[in-house]
Amino acid sequence: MSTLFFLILFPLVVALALLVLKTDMARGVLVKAAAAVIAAGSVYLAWQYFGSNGDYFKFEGEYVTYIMMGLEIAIAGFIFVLGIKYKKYLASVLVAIQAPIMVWFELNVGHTIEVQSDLFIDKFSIIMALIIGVIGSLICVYALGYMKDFQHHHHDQKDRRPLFFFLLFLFLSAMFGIVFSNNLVWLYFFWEITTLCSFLLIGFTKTQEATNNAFRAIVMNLLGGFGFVLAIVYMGVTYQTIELNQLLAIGMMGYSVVIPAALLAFAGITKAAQMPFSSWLLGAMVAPTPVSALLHSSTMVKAGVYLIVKLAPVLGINPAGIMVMMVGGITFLLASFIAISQSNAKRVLAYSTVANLGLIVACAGIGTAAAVWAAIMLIIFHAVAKSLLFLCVGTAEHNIGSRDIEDMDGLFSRMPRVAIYMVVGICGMFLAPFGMLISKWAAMKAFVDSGNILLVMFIVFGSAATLFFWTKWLGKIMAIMARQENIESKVHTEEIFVLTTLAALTVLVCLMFPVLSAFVIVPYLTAVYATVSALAISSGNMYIMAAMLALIILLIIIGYGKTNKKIVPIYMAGVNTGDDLSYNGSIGQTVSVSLRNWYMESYFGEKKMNVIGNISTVAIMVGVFSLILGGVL
Amino acid sequence: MGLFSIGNMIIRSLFNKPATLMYPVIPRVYEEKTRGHINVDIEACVLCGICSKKCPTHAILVDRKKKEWSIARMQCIQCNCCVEYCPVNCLSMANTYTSPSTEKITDAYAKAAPEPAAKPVPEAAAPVMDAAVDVEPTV
Amino acid sequence: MMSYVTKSPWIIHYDGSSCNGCDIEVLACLTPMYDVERFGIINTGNPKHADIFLLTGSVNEQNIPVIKQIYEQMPEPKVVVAIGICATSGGIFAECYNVQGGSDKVVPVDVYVPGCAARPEAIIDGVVKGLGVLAEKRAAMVKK
Amino acid sequence: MGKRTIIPFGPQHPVLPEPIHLDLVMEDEVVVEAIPSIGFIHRGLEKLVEIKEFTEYVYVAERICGICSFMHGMGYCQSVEHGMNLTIPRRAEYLRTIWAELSRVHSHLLWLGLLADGFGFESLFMHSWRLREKILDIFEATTGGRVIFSVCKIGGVRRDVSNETLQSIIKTLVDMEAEVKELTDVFINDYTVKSRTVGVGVMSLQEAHDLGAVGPMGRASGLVQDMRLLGYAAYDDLDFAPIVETAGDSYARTVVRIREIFQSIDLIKQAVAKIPDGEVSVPVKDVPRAECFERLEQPRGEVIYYTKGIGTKFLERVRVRTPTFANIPPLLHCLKGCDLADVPILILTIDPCISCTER
Amino acid sequence: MDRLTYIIVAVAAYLILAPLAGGLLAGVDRRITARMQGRVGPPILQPFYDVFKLFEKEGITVNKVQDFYIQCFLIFIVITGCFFFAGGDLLLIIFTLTLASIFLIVAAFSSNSPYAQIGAERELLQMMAYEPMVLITAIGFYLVYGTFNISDVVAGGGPAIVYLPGIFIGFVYILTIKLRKSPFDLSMSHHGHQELVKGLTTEFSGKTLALIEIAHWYENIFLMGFVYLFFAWSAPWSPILAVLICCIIYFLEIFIDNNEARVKWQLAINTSWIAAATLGFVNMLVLYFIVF
Amino acid sequence: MYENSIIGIEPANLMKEAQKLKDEGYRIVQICANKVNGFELSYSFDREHDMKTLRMIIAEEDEVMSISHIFFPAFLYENEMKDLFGIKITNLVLDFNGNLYKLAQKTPWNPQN
Repeated sequence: MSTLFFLILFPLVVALALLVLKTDMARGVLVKAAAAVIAAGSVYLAWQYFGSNGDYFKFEGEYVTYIMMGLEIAIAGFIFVLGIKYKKYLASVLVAIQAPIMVWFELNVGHTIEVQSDLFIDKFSIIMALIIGVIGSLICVYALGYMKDFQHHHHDQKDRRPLFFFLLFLFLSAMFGIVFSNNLVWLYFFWEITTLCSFLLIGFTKTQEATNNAFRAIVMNLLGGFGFVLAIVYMGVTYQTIELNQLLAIGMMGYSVVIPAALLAFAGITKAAQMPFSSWLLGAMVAPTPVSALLHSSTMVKAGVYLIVKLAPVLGINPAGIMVMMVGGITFLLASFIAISQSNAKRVLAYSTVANLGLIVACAGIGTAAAVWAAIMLIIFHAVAKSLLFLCVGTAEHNIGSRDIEDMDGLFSRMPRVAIYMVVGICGMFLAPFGMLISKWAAMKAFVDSGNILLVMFIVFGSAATLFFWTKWLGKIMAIMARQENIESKVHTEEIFVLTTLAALTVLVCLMFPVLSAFVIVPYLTAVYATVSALAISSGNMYIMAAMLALIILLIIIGYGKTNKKIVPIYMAGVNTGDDLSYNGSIGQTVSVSLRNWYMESYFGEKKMNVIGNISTVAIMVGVFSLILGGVL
Repeated sequence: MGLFSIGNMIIRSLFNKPATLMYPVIPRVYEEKTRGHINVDIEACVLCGICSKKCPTHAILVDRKKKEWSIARMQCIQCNCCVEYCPVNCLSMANTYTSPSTEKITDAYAKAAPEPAAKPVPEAAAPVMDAAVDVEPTV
Repeated sequence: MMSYVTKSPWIIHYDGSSCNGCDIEVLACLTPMYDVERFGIINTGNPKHADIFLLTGSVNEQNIPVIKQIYEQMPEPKVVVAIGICATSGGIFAECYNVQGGSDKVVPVDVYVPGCAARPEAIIDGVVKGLGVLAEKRAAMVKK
Repeated sequence: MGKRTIIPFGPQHPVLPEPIHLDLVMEDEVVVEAIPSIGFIHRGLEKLVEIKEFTEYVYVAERICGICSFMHGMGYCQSVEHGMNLTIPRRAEYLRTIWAELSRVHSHLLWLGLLADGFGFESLFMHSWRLREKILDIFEATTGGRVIFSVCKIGGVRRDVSNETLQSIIKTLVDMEAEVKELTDVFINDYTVKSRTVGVGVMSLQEAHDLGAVGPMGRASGLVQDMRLLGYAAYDDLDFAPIVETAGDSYARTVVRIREIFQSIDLIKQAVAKIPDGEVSVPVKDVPRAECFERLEQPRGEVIYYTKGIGTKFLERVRVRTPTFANIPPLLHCLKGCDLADVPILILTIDPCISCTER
Repeated sequence: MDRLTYIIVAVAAYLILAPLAGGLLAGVDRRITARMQGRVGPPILQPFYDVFKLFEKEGITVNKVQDFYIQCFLIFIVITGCFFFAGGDLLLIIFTLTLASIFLIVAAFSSNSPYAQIGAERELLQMMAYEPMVLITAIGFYLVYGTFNISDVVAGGGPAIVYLPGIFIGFVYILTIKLRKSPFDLSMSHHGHQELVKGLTTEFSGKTLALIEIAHWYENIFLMGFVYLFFAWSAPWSPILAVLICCIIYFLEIFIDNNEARVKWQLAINTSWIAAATLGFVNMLVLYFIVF
Repeated sequence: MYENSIIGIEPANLMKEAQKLKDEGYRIVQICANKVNGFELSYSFDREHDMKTLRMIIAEEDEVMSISHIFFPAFLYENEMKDLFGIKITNLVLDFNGNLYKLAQKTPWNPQN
């Protein structure tokens, strides 16, 4: 248990220390050291509890609950004031409703309930802890170099990096809290801290846009938090428990837990930025890139899907399950479509995150062991590949001055290493034999087995769209452009280190796929579901996939870039000026060729798709909740 | 509206004999009027040079000293102009074309034996050429 | 050594500054009456795939670089067939102010096909003649 | 730069039998701007008139273009003849009309094939050109050339065609009419073909008028303009009405040309029925001393021949305003907002003859 | 014959026979196409001549990496076919095929050349158009036989076509895209004339182009294998029937190729998706009623 | 048969006359330049098969206003004249700046230019 506490508290301590450290040097040392410690801690945790199938810990000391309550009230007050100050009254109204309910509950019901275990750890938590501990801290290290550039670009502004790093480590701390908490009140506390941190990080640049987006994020997350509060209150009142494992146990015994499950899932859906709440995550793009990476890969949204995946056993063919799977399915399909119409790399990544989370959510909604297997796999691969991609885009942005995919022309010649890592990340996101694709494969099979044809249609069409937008980006990077200057030496060593590590991790995780499945996920599922039917993908096929990856690596080593052929200019209808970049055009001009990808706005326009998605998901949610409430009343 | 509108035609073509002429396996028979290449009856030629002068592409050369009439085959456009202007009808248009070649060929025809009688004719023709437009032989 | 270059000559056609009579006849060669695909000939439209360059029309200031570029982009072994009188000598346009002469001023021509316009039969004969040159060039390439 | 793709289209491009170049600016595949560049075939043959005698210049005029070759020769001769007030024999005028209409059939069939090729309909292309060969055979039998006829001359025509041959021409045309009908029905009815032509490159009547569209390009937009109505050659004796469609899209242009094929066949039948016997040429005794604008209807539209004689055997000026030249502004209009895949179709629907345009 | 022996024999047979059969199929295709167009057409062995000739050409390339991608394209197409004929997992096969196609696309992208790039973009669009239907086809088999394993599918109790008529029609529809036949030969055409010059393959020449051609032969045989699946079951004479039907389907594709204009991408993606969303959906719906 | 009606005008009146024809529903069908002493320019207009030609003679160094603002298609003819004769045409809608035809010899119809 001490490791758990260490992982929750150590980042907090580091965070506070960073708040006071003002020099680059000291900050650098501390962040690197702390990141190493946290990563080592999470690895140690994994080693320590590797054999366990779920350990639960009781924490003696009521005072913690009161400290939390006090902090919650303080946070609520802080948000309330900010809401008034920036004239975003909706946020203020939401905290004004939610905080009193929570306080009332704590004081009247909460303390009467005997909590068996506040903290727990199982294989899923370990995976999450590893993701947070390793990827999260890598992102913090990356942020060092990045924020140096950032400050350089915004030199007219006050150096607010202490606050920035404080928030990053606070975030990690809260995330550890989320994945280790069994007590829903604790979980809720950490949940709200992530909400607050994301709010502050999104609004970090203090521009009008950033402020607006920050408030949009907090309003949506508070809405989810409200659902969370209602779930706790309902559970406390109805089942006399506020423990997650109890809820699951009750549900799996056959009693109906649809109401709390639906409410918690709703909270998860908001946090996981599912439609109709996807807009906050898109808005979060205004924050510096490490924040995006953090939000998308290892924290925040992962908290949302983590909660839903935890709930998976009580979802399935019931209103809550159907709501979750349909919302996830629709989000996956439409977000994939929207990603086609985007050229801003970060927005593409954001929509791809939303889509993948949709897939995870849908898997969780199906709730079978095979589906959860796919969901967890998706979480792992998504975290690694997505953080890599975000950081690559961040580096590219700082060096080529744009985050637009169309400005990444010839990146392969200009920044070969970054480009290769980006390629690894992209391949990791959608291509066989990388993990993401295998997980998608499993998800598809789970969908088919679930008997929901609509979901099957969503995934087949969504996959096609995924293929399209990733490959066109891939192609843009892989284009070999003549006469490009290599500008890679300008990249900070921290950044390169982190990118290299993440890229290596992406490949490694894919190669380790069968092992991961056999020794981590299957035992977890066995513990949760008691019986695990045949897996979606036979282990033979997993080995084939791993072998294919090895083959690709081998081929690259043997043959990549080796040719003794004569290099000739490209075909340009006979008017190539000779430099492969321009041609003799009309009116006697020399015209530069410009090759751009397709965006098909008229088909997959953001606005149109969002309207469809929001209306349909809202309709589903309203329908499900009125069905549940109708059943109760 | 139809999806296989040309279906009939292509199925018919599939089972019928192709329209191909099978050249060069089966040699092409040309029309009588086909303009292929210029033939010269060099013995009848009086080396007057009108053809050379009238030829739009200057393909024909008449060398009176060497008593030679030559045509650059790769410059002839088969316009039939020389044939029409020839005062002694020694030129004719054959209906087979000149074969492609790797060189720009020029065919020269030398008169076998000098014929003194032929000499005055070009001089007689010369003033005609200088006249504005009245050289308009009928077909 | 048996060479397949003669069994599958792919052509590219470019119209210099002709009256397009020869161009139409080149196209006519592809159509049912003449059907040069019997000899494996395909009109590729892409210099990088082509073995035989069919050039019609004379050359002028503006198309000289284009013709040169198309020729340079063709992989060895390659053959140039100049089709029609304009391509061989400039023809009736030889005296025009914007005509620089036959295509041999720009690229090495291997076969000249006479005619104004060149007949499809002549074009077929010309390409067949070009195949011989192609085989020779291929043999020379192997020797190297 | 945003999402704009800029690529060269031509001069060497497989869909273009003749070189023309466009700078295409596109978003996705939608053309937002197309800047043309011509001049790859410019020879400057109008200036040859200074060194070629006016009778000899016919050979040059014929070679302005290999498809409308005959009508160029005819237009030049007519212009000079009018300038000289030379009346040519009626039989020659009829023969010119027959050849002109045969040229139109041949040109339209050729165009249909190219259009089919432009949208990747190989078999349609092949069959169109297969039928076209029959017309070429007629040309070869009557004039001695498949492409360049060399039959027009100042004062008439250089070769007569026997009445039996004329009858056999009619027979050939009647025989092929059914097959041409079958073929052209594909253009009119086929779903995929229509998906490529209907609504592509729409030009309204007003635009067609203002942009100077001529020939089928204008007639497809409802512009009633057909120079044959002026009654040159034997057209004053023949009964016909210009073929006009109103939709103004590529489909309408296709339909206009298809209907013109049958109209031409009908005109040839009429002409053969009415052709008088007699001489086919008159001797030319004079030199041109006047200027004359002569307007003819070529397959591609109106051609204007301007000749100016100054009393020597060399004309002072010959100018040819070819139909494609006039149709370039309409083309530019149509190209805006089309798809990349439509670019070949649109270039083809004006039935471009670049060697005419640039001379 | 035990399973391992079968796999070895099947893979070896595919490796050796597929290019022969594929090339021959291409030759017959060209011949029949020519005859439909009223021409004589090339010799049946012409595709082989073409490929041999391409191997004799000078090696040129526009950058140092495109050949590598094309080699990978060929390798993974071959692997796909091997998996298929060894009786592997259908989804695995589809994903491997996708991987192979991505290599081709990336090869075109890497050249950074106008027409190759647009060709790649269109190829990608076509993949997006056919991918749903291909996946639905695999899912259809799964719903009928309860397995994605081809070896179990062909050993099934009855021909899949009985259960999957809608999916079969949908598959034949997108097969037109895969075989690069009109009306869907958008990204590259076997015929010369199209707005993209040679589209995807514009920058490839000589040996590299030959590899693409060979890869297509392998791919076409593999695709015919897909058609075969619909008509194969445990009955001993079913292979003969299935092969016969493959021939008929291929002929049908040639017929379609010669009957249609090349449509624009909008129509290609609209109709393919509609086909997948209706034929596939309805067929699956019916199957669910049978299965569940 | 129709008549060629050639109407002589003063160069200064070109725009006015062109506008008048435009208002009457004419459209431009061709512009022809001819080098005499100076340049002889003929602008031909058409309305339902009726052709009118405006004829004016200018000195070599004279500038001519483009009528492409009145008749858009005129820009092609005017660019051509500019390229081949070196006539100074101003105010073109789309000016190729001598690049309509890329010529080996500048203004071949007017060699001394």
